Amino acid sequence: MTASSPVSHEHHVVGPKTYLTILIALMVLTATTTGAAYIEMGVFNPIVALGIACLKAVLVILFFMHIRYSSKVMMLTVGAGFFTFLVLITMTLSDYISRNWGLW
Amino acid sequence: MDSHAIATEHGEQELHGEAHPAHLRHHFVTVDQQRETASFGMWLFLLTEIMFFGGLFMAYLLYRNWYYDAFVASSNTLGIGLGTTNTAVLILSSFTMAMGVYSAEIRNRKGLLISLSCTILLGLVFLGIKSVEYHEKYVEHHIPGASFSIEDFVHPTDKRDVPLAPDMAQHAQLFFFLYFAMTGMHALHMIIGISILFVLLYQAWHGAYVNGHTSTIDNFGLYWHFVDIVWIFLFPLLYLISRHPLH
Amino acid sequence: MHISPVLWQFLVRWLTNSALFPPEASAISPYMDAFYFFLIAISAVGMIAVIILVFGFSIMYRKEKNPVATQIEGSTLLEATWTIIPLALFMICFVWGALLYFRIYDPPTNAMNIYIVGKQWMWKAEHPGGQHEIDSLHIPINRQVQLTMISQDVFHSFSIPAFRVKREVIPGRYSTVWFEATATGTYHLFCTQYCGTDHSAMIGEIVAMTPEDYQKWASGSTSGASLAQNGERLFASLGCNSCHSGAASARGPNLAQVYGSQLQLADGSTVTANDAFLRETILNPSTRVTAGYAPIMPTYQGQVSEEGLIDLVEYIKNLNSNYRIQQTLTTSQIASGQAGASSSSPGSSSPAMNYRPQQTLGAGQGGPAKAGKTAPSVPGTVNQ
Amino acid sequence: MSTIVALPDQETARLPKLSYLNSEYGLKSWLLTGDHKRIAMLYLISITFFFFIGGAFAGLIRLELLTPLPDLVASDTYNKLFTMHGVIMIFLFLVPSVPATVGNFVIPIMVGAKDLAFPKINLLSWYLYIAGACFLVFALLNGGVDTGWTFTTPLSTHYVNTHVITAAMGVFIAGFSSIFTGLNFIVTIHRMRCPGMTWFRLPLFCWSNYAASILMVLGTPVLAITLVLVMLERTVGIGVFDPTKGGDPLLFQHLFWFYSHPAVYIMILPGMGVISEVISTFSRKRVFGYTAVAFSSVAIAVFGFFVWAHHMFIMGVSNYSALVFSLLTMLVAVPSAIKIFNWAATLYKGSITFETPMLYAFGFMGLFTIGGLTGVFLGSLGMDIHLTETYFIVAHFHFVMVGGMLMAYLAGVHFWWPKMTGRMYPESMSQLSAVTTFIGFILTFFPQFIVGYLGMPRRYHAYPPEFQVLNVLSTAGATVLGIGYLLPMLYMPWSLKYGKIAGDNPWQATGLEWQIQSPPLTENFIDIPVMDHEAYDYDWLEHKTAHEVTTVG
Repeated sequence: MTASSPVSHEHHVVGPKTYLTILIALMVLTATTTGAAYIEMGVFNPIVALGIACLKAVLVILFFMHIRYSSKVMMLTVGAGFFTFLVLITMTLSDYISRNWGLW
Repeated sequence: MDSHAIATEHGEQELHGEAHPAHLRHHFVTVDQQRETASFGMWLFLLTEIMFFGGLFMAYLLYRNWYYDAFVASSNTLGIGLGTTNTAVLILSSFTMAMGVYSAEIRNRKGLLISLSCTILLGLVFLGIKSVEYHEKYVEHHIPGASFSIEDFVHPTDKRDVPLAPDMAQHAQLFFFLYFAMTGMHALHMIIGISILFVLLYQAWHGAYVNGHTSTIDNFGLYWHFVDIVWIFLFPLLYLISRHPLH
Repeated sequence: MHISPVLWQFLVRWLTNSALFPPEASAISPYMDAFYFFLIAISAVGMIAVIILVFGFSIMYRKEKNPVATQIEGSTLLEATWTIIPLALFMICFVWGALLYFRIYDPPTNAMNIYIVGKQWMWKAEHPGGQHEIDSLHIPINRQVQLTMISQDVFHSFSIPAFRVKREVIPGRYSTVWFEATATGTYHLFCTQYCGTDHSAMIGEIVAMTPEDYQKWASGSTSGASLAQNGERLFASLGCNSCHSGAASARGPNLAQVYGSQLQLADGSTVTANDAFLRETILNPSTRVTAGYAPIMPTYQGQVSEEGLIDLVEYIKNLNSNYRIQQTLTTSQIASGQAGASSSSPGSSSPAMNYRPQQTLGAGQGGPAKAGKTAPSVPGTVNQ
Repeated sequence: MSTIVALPDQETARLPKLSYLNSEYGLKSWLLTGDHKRIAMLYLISITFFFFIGGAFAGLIRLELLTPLPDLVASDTYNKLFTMHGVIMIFLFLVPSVPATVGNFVIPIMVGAKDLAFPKINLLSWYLYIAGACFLVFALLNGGVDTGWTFTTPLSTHYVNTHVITAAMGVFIAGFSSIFTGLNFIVTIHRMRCPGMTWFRLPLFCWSNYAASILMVLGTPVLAITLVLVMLERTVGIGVFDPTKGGDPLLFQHLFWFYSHPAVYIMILPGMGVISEVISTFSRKRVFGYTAVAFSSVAIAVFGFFVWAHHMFIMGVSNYSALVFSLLTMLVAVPSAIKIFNWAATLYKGSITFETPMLYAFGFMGLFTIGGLTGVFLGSLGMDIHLTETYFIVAHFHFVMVGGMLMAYLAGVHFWWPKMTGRMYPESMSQLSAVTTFIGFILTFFPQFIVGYLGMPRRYHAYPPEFQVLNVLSTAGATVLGIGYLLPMLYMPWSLKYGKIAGDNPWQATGLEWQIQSPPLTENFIDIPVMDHEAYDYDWLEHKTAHEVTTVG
């Protein structure tokens, strides 16, 4: 069966050591982002905040959700989801930004 | 309701699998195929969830840019202490959930029971803190609608707040609506998740999931982590719009 | 053969009434029709190609003729051909269409401006000269006319098929469209965006007249006070002039000649003060604060009707010196007093809440002195 | 007219002893089934029912438009008619039409699986469909809803007092039904393919349904959240779409069309899949340029997400967006052109016969070509200004949706009817209905292009008298069209009892679904088949039939 299914692969068991490191990393990042919010960085504040959020999300997806150990197809699928989300955001906002009337 | 539907779907599938000694549904060939299929389906469902929240994020980004001052002022009324605590709690619950998946895979019933209960507990703590925050908003008349009061924004008590003009202050309602919509939608997912967790706990108590067939736990884990991810984005967006410097 | 005269007349009436194209009554219509014929042409070519292929093959290779099929994998060359050729044609359509689009939607600089307010289910037209129309619009031919349009409830869409122009009329923001009529006559005006129960009754007529006739019509049907004059009174009765007095010490920025100028905003950005900006700053002052001023201006959201806003915008547009403002400062009390006196007239509760364009007894040019004596509001321009 | 129908000797022919139809009996065995074939049947019945309700509304609309005056029904009634026509036809018929019936039935068999990946979710999605339908019917019976199927704010949120919330709820729920269908298809096609069934051995029907499923899974949730916001706006007045509260009604347009434009590809793509199968089978020839057709489906799905704002050209999107979205719209037209020409080229050197599905397929090719090309009219910015919101656009999307999709759907139902029921439909009757449908359709909708360019706005209850001629033509055509649709309603049920027994492979088609008995067993295959040949390999089929080797039960 699996001969024809290019996506089949060894089922990988992630150990508590990995989980613990990720947990600590996430906690540190949370502290960082909260701290960063109090430093005045102007335009960089949201960028830093979102950057850290993305980093945390990636960690969770890769390790807690085992994408790191799954097949290409899974990675592609997850990628596709976030890509479509970005399409929605960017293409809509680009319209608002490029309005010559209205608020923007 | 959607996530509940699919999740219990897996639950029932599992029960059905229990009937088979091989936990193999008739239309699958190998256990591997069945597990991968289930997790792939779960992932696709999570993609729909991404897009579902996507609409809200879209609205949020637009109005945050239109009414930045109002959003800053409103964001500063949120208790950052509680917010950060909640983030930590949720991340911790994600960890315990992951440990649950692990113990299921190494067929450790005790570990599974413990981690599931911890996850439930942390989830409840999160919801508790959230309800405290909601209650604060209610007391401060920051619930959008008829009872909404722009007083705190026009005549802020905190010296560091810049007073807003009434029309801008009105737009704080948009922030609070989006705040309640997003965190509410997220809390709804938490509640659904916790109720499923109780089912899983009950079944695990009766010895399920530690017999090598873990896909239900795996998939629920995916769902729980996804809820965590949503919050990971909600936290900076809602709580951390240019906080006042400490001093 | 013999056709019964009745049936004959019937057919004739029908066929004469039915056309394939709407009249070409604007400067843009020939361009639109040319593009339309081009699109029809390429569609015909494509259609014929498909028909020939399908029918030709069906006849040549039907089972009787060709009992055994010859398997063919495909042909990259052929596929490339019928990818490239349609793509090329579509790109031509895109470019042509884009040019046409900007030609239609980019307004000319010196067009005469008419304001349109859409509401369920009527069109209200306001000419700068103070002519108010409902469900009809009189325009001169051979003159560029720009419409500044806004809806006071739901989405509407202002469509004149004979002019080949259409634009959505959106609540909460101005949208503009322009045209230059070339032939006199009466044309259809449709609301093409579904807007509720009487959507199909939200129609009107465009009357394109020679410039002379238009002048006659304009002088004949003016309500006496131009929009700017109405705006001036509204400006006074809302007390705008107490801050926007133009004095150096004033709490509000000087409005004289502000229209069309580049403004420095408090947040550092600069904007052009156009209609949309003026309207926005009246309704949501603190979203766009001019640099150097505190965001203390109250919002007039819900206090001024769209017509009132148009009057104010038109007034500020035409405001060249602050002399009149300082004058109206003295007369504003009278004006509001008068408005208060006339507030017994149906539908007006407080002077500020719903201001009506007032009809001055004297002809035309309003002015501070005349602004005082006001008569009851003109029916038909009532706005709810 | 010659045919390739290979029916077993009707004297000796018997329906198989055991099949999915007679494996279990009783209503319960149907309502609680996990079998994709039975669920497909449930869908078939329910969407046919709603198709005729929507059709009835269409009939009333055309009847009203027979005269320029608002004489048959009141304006409100008319608005409710076209609203419910749109909502029912789109959400209860077109979106689930081919995927949920034909697709549900054949996709698992085509990929060589015993069932869809998640049978229970499949059943759940049917129940969600029914639940959504119940909400809509409830709204209908309680006085209907008159927002237009687009639920445009602020009209839907502040200015109508009909059952918007109930209707929106119905659409919301029905949306999740299609999400779960799409999810099931994607997983099945990825994970359940039998040994040897590589991606490029899949029938093109699977490819196009796969593409459509991507759109369902990623697009529909955005509609869901948008409708939630509309409901909240209407109940508690949150102001997200309300300009007086600082909201922006155009945001609704963006979010709504982000789903509702891909939705038209959700509707048309599975139809294209049907056409690929039918054209190949009845010209006894592998589809010309299999890879191109397969990838054009995926290309349509991907580009489909980038073009939504072409519904907003006159609503004042920025010039920049207008350009970008118009350009992308032109690009998305290309894959459709590729498909059309590849189908035409498939006929070349084929051995063509003209059974009913083939006639419908020809109808599809003609009408869809017109629909697609007029789409280019509307996609080019300048022309869109004059044509949008007129009857031109009505004609355009009816050419694509009715002329395209409905033709494809009927082609598919006729094509797989022998497999679904084990019996043939009456050939001559069905050919008659195919021709009637085609003629009636042209007569109904072609005049609408002209009346559209003349400027007659859509959704008009009364219209200026000079448009009457064309409207009368259109109404006359609608009558013919109605007859064309009623005929299958009569002879299809008739054939259930009196139709000739079809045998396993009446069309001598190559898909796996034709290599098993018809109607199939509940588990489709006794043991999982092994795919040892390319798709549409007619030589393989001849060889197989010659040696009577049956790979599967």
